[in-house]
Amino acid sequence: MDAMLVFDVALALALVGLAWAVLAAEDLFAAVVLFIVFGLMTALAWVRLAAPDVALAEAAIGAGVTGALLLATLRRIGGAESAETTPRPVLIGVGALAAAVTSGLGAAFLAAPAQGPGLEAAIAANLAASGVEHPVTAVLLNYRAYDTLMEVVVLFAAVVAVWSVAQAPEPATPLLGPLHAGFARVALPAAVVVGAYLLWAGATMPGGAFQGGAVLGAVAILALLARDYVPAPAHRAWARGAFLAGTAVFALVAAGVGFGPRMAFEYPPALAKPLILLIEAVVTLSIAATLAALFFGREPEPLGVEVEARK
Amino acid sequence: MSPDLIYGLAGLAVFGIGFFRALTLAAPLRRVLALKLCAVGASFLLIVAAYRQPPVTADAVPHALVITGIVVMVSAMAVALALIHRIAVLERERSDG
Amino acid sequence: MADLAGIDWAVAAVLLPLIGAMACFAVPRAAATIGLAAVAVTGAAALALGLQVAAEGALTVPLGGWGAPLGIDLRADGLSVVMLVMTAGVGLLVSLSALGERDARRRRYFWPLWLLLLTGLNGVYLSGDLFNLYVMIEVISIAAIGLTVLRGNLAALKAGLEYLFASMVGAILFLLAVGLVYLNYGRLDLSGLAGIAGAGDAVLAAVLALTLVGMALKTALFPLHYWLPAAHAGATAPASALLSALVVKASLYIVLRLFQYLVAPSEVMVTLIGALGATAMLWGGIQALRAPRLKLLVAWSTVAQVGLIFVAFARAGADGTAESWKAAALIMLAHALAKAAMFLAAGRIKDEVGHDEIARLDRSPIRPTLAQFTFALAAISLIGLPPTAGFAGKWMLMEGAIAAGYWHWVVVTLVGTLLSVAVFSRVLAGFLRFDRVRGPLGEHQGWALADAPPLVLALGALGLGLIAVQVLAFLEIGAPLGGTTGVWP
Amino acid sequence: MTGIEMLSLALMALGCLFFVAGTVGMLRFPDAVSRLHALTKADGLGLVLIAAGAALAAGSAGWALRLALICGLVALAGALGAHLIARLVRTGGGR
Repeated sequence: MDAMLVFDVALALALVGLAWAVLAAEDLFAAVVLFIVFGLMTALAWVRLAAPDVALAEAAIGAGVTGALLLATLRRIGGAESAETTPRPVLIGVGALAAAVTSGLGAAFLAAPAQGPGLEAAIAANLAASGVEHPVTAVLLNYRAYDTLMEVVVLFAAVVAVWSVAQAPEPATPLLGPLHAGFARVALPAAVVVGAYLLWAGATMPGGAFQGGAVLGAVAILALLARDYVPAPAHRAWARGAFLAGTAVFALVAAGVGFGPRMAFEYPPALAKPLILLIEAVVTLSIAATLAALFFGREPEPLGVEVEARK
Repeated sequence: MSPDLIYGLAGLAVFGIGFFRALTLAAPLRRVLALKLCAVGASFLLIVAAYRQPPVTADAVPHALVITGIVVMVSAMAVALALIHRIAVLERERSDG
Repeated sequence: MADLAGIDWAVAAVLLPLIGAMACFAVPRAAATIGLAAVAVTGAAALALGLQVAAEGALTVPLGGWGAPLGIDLRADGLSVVMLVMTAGVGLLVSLSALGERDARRRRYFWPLWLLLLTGLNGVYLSGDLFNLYVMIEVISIAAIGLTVLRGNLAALKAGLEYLFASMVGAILFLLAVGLVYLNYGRLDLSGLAGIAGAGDAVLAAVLALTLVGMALKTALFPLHYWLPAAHAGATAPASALLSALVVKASLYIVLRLFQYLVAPSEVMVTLIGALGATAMLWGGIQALRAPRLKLLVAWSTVAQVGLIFVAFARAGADGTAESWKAAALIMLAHALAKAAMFLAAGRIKDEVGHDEIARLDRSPIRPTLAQFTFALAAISLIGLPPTAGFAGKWMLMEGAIAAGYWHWVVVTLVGTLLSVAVFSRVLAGFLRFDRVRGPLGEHQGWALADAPPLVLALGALGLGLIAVQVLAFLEIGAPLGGTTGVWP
Repeated sequence: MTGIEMLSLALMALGCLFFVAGTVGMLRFPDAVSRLHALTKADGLGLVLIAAGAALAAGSAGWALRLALICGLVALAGALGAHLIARLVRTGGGR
């Protein structure tokens, strides 16, 4: 076990060092690349902390999709930065504040009971009634399904907000070359399989709608990059439907089961598993579509042309 | 010494670095990065709260909470990045005349 | 429990606006019709829930049938219902005034964003779980930022980005608080935590401090108010009304709930909150006095009013928190109505006159008289003259402070009141000096149908003062801090 | 420790060695193209060795198949990434 502790300490130090390096990097591109590395290292740390589901989600969404979003924005704004620098007294003051807050939190953390109380007993006792065998999936889609519905709503709200920030059409970017197109042709189907597998695996082992959705979202981002798919104004209705499907099915099922003696979100025992799988499948597709739309960053329509004409 | 202690402290340190930089960096894209690091650091606290010494399985509730947190964070970041992009476009238009 | 009609009104109050938001987004052409209908139906659900609570007392809905701490409970008591009904009423009137929007893009996105905001607000008011509160405030903040930048110009976008950053920091601090709670108690349901937590707990103090700072960022308590004036002044009129009247209240409500459930704040913390509130009142008042534009003045007045609400929290010290929250809730209610009316009226004045520079308002030949009258009515409530709801709240604040012997809060409140008199006199003087420029008679209409929603809101703020006793009695239904008979009769 | 376990451990250790060599190469080599050369060659082999070791340790055909799929995808993605970077270097956009 000691060897693993050495590894843990090294990884923990690497995390702290990387976090500092991300924010101290001169070049923004380098900062984003370091940030993606940081995300993957975080995922590794979470595997060590027996949280493989979260590690998958962090690697796929926290590092992968977020990294793609950051790089796309970096290219769009051309790396322009404000040249403002923070005056030294402010730097010292904020540094002292951050140090005080962090050490206060550290003291609170050290004083907290190690391996303290939790809900694992309650989860285990009710797992049979939840309809799925994997505890994290049971929490996400049954015990705390209300939170998960609202989390999908947050994604939906983000698309509405991003679309509402009207944007001019982007300057055309050069294609990435023949190798990229060839790669996309092989990788797309493979990644679709991986995404579907993660979704399917979620009922019994680490994986699930969010991880699967993120991989499928990455597929869509890849397709956008390779110009295998070009969003057109005519596709708007479909896109809207894809964003909404997850929230709509989830909300309707949640409310639909809530009549008579049952509460909202209280699936009938016999139907629990099929209903959860249905919700997960649709939510996966919605997450994929939403993440791709967030990457694309604007509504595919001639709204930008209007903006151009107005000035 | 156990993994939860090591990573808990590392997570708090990451939070501190992110917090400090989020309040002192001027470039918006860097502030987004700092805030994401801050959130990752805060998530460590929940992951550590779920950790149990190996033969015992970990508590799944904080895991689900952190997955939710990751999705919420990517949404907020996407909105921030869209705003940053739009601001850059408008500023370029203004300086071009 | 599912009630007689088989409909769970608490769940309906959250899911109806969500379904409305989806419908608005799916069918942009009919967004306004669907949106208005959804707001109205949501309001009906809130009223039905209110009747149920009035009849049966506070109710708990264990979602999924699991029950806390494994599942999430919705909880509706007097305070939740008052907030829900306030949100529905203000929301409906603001929605009516948003029907006049002519810009296609703004019209298309206003409705889904506003209904998502309503989903989040109702979710916060009904939530009985710490982490669920976190998710709900994120729904609120993303929708609110969408509304802030809806105008689409550079100033609004920059203000929106600053707001988003403040809001993200606030959310992360709240997430840390959630982590600390789970680390120590292994559960997140408010009612369960109320039993576990000891009073002198250092962890709880840290949790409370983190939440307080996080929520102060989101609600713009001095000195964390820096983002608010630009964001609220730069948005379109209906969006400003929603942001100032409703969004700010959600974070205040969370602070209030934590005081109720987790731990009563210590004397030091209460004094600190009051001191920050007092500074906010003074600073907001001074900045409002200096504001060149009408909407900016109204936005700064929100900073001052948030300060007043925090002073109300603090008015009777740590011993008096069992009473103080009701004064705070009443001022929140009064501010919601009056500020929505004021922002809408300011928007109407700007539309009619063509600008909102305070110094030049008296030189306009066009006089939107009804909007000016509405503005004056709202100002009376915000200043706190009888018989408005603002008066009832301030009266309760000062009575409590006097009863507890805390004369400094009385002095602070009076100074703040004088400042707001000065602030609004600046504007009202401009309205009254109408002989500076006289336009040809009949050229200005003086009123329009769009003046009706703000006028109703302002009259509501007036009328609410008359039923303040009933509102206070309702607030006590199922209140965790206990409904001891207080200074108010 | 059985023979298979020892073999799997040895394969993984060897793989780690290649990763270290690749990383040292990336840090020490003078220009972008030779760094790329060090990374892609050494890390590709390192990954295959570690995956082989893991497949032995997992001891089931299903998991071996999954690991093979991972190797294949990483090889593809690595080739593409190296190609893009090399192209960037040649067209003069390299940093």
